[in-house]
Amino acid sequence: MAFDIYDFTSLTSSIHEGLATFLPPVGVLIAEWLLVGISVLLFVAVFGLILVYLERKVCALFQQRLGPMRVGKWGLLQTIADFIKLLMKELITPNKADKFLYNLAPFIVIIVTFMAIAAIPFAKGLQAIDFDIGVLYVSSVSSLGVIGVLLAGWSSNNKYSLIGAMRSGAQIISYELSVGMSLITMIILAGSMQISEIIQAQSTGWFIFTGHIPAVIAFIVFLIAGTAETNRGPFDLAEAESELTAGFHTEYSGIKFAFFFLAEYVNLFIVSAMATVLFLGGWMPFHVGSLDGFNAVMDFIPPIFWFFGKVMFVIFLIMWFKWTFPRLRIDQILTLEWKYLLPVNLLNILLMTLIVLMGWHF
Amino acid sequence: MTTTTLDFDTIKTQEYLVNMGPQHPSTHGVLRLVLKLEGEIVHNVDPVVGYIHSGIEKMCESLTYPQIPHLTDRMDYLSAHMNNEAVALCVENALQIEVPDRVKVIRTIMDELQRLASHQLWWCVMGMDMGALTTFFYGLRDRELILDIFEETCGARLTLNYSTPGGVMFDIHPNFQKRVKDFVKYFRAKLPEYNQLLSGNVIFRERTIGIGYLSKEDAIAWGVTGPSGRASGFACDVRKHHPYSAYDRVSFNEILRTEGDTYARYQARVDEMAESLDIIEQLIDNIPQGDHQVKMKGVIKLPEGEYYQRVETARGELGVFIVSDGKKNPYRVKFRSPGFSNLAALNHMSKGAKIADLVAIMSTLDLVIPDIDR
Amino acid sequence: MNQTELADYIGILFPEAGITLGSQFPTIEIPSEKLIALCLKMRDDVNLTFDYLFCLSALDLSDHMSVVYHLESTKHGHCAVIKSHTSNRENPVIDSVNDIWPTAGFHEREAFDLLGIRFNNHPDLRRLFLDDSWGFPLRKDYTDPARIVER
Amino acid sequence: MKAIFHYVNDIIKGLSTLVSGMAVTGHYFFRPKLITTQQYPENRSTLKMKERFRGEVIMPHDTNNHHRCTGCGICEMNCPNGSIEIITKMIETPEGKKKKVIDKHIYHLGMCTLCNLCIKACPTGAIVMGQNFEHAVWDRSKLTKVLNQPGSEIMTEVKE
Repeated sequence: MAFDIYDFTSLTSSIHEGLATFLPPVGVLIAEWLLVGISVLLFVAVFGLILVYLERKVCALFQQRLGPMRVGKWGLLQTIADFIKLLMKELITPNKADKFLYNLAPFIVIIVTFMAIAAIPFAKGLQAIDFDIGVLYVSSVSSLGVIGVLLAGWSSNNKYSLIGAMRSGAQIISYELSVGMSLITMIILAGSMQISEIIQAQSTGWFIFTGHIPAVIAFIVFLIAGTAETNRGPFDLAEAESELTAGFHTEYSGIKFAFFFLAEYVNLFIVSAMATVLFLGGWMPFHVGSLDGFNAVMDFIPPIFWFFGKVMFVIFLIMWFKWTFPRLRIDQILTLEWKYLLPVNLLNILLMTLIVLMGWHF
Repeated sequence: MTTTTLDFDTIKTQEYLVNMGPQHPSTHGVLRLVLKLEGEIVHNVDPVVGYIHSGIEKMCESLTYPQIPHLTDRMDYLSAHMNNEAVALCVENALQIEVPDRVKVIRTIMDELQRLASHQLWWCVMGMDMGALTTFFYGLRDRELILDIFEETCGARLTLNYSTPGGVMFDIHPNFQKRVKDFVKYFRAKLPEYNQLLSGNVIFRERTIGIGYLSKEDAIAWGVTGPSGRASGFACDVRKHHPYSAYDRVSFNEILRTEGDTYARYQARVDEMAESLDIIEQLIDNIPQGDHQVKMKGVIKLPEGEYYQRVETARGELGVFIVSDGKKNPYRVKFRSPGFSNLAALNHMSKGAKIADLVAIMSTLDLVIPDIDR
Repeated sequence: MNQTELADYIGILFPEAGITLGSQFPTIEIPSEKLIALCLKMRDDVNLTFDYLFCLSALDLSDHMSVVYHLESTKHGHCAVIKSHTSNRENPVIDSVNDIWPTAGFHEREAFDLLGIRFNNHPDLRRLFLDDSWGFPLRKDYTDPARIVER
Repeated sequence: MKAIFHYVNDIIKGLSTLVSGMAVTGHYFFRPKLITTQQYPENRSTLKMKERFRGEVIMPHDTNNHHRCTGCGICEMNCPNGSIEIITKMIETPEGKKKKVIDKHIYHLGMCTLCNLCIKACPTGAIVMGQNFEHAVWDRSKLTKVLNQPGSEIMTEVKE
């Protein structure tokens, strides 16, 4: 195919062979672990900062403001300045907090996000690990984050934090179901849980087009549930500023707060990346039927740009939700999940199964 | 072998206390609420006020009558002009001075502009309390235009000190009529946007309809006035029932609703904004010629006696009670501030609500803390 | 009812009340022991139905404290003022009308806070604005050299 | 059946209200020209306060260092906060008569509430409201100002 020129497999294999020439097999493994680890770490830090900046600019535009403008041209260095500030701030531990759990919680939250990134395919061949059950892996790992949130709320010895953590627990556990269900809908269409295969299956057309009605419904449900899972507005009950001041991270300061903050944005990326992989064809370019000239032009754009373009689009949608809607109440969040999303999802799976069985998809 | 059965009667939930405020994003200043909660359910709300008690009533006892209005600016700073006007009217009535029609009309227009500005700020903060942060900027954007009109007319944006006993501080600016007309036209077009963004939103409606119910009888008994009282069906619009300034010569509707819930209070205020625009439109082309100030004596002394003046501020009924002993300073001044009585009903309204509901209820009561603390 | 009708009506019900007309509202002066009876009558009598207490103020009148109740009937649209005073200035006590008009609760707490008037049967008589160590600032003999600057 | 219809109807109606809300924010997102933010220190040169703006009390002096203040003290009496202090002195006029003139017109900006009562009361129009609004200083004592410039005198036309 035309986009083989952008294949990262040759790059990664050449690195592997290069290392193997002067290292024993165990050394190669360790060196590759280190390389992957460092690049994921760098990616999270840089992309997190970019996302924070984008969020502030996007929100400003929605609100007829300019957003950060002072630090650097167009405020480009604002988030870096903020990050430096957070690094230098004092780490405060409340007197009667459970010290061990209090310090552990932010690490759980951030580690879980790193784990989920491992299975995200950025481009062809640029994926840390391609599990057979990649989709299941991502959805299960990303739901572990709630443990960190619960621990943070419990150990802070603050009633606001506790209420926030309990809300977050109820919310994430419920919405995990919807995320899972909408993933299952798409897995039925793809016929595989391996992320690379799911993307390969979309080389002729993205699932949101080939799967038409059930895919669109699943996409909407996934967006709603994904927003809820990342604790973003209108589902930001766990930190509900006007009710609980800052919810579960009320007592955190400095870099520990930054971990929660960063994790929120990286989770946003993971949800958007999963939406991209499952609905929008991952790094596959946009093709229209038999328009070969058009398709060739599309192929010319590297897959990594396709991937990030689609991810940014989904992130923009989620930001749009956040800056438009009022927050839901805790019982309404559960009502939305159990009375609306779950039945719709179950019916949608049936519909998708029917369509796949009858071959009514494109 | 004995089996231990779990006895559910022995497992009890426990009420716990949470201090909401004095530094809290949704208490709009420094109000402190001591909440008795069971889980998320509010059992009791005990408002603790006084964090910015500034002793305005005491200070008034050592000021002369023209000096008092500038202190009332600092009570309910969002209804500054209505507060000024209340004092001015009270002194004028005591001295039996009839102010020129021009003053009356100017005061009425300024009142309604002030009411619009206050309701706009309330609307945007309401949205923010509910978690829709964008409303905050849209409301402030429109309020800024009113503040510009204020600045051009009297030089101040917030603490106006515009109405003085015997008239208004400045005559209107030559641009005043044009600017107000432009604003009315602009804001009429923007008002549907408010409804589109918040009033119609399914999440917002779900969160407000049926929450914080206050019956008409309770509203009267607790003295909940203003849009909050009228949403319960309590016809308490002072402008309608005890007209002052030029309110007897304009036609407007008293917005009355019967639901008495948070959404009704919200909708009452939004409807009032449209009503205010109508009042302004009726008056803006008919400002009579004349003086903007009656000649007053150098030292104003009120005859011995008690004087009471009621005006309708953006939050409800403001009463000014002046007791004079014939000197140039009042003997005692009491402000019956609307927020004070409205806050008293908060506990009654929010029993059994959730924390998120409490924030919504508090937001629709439109509390301004200096108004309560004075 | 207009002012004179109101005065006559209440005058028959409560002969001991001193009613003055002519000012903005008819003013009914009542001895403090009769206050609750009058207030209940004012609220519950079908011809009066003063159901809305719109202001409750307290005054320090050099030899006694006075409490002023501004009332309105939302049904009939008439207003009236009740005045009552305490016999003692240093330790003033008067009956609470909190049970008759719930809105009085906060106003009475304010009066207690600023003038030191104790209200009998008030369910929750705590200071409202100031803390317990303060004096009663609206009393005429209140001094606070640290905070009040005389010019 | 009716219940199902209501259920579906609820979802569709709810979604449509959400979309109409998003249309409003989206409208502004794609029109960055409507941004109302003013960038304050940068726009200082173009920023003009309204002519009646009440920034601070000033005493205008003409080119000969003459002002209009007679030192009558009416502004001091009208000030609710005691922000104005008038210090007068007795001088001898060239004709040999004793005359009371202003020595120092002391103005405490830190106590002023900008209520405009002094300006309204001034019989000679000696003090007016200035347009300056940048009052932040490092030291509180700098907020106490003497309004009449050193060596200034009263204008001849104001002397009765």
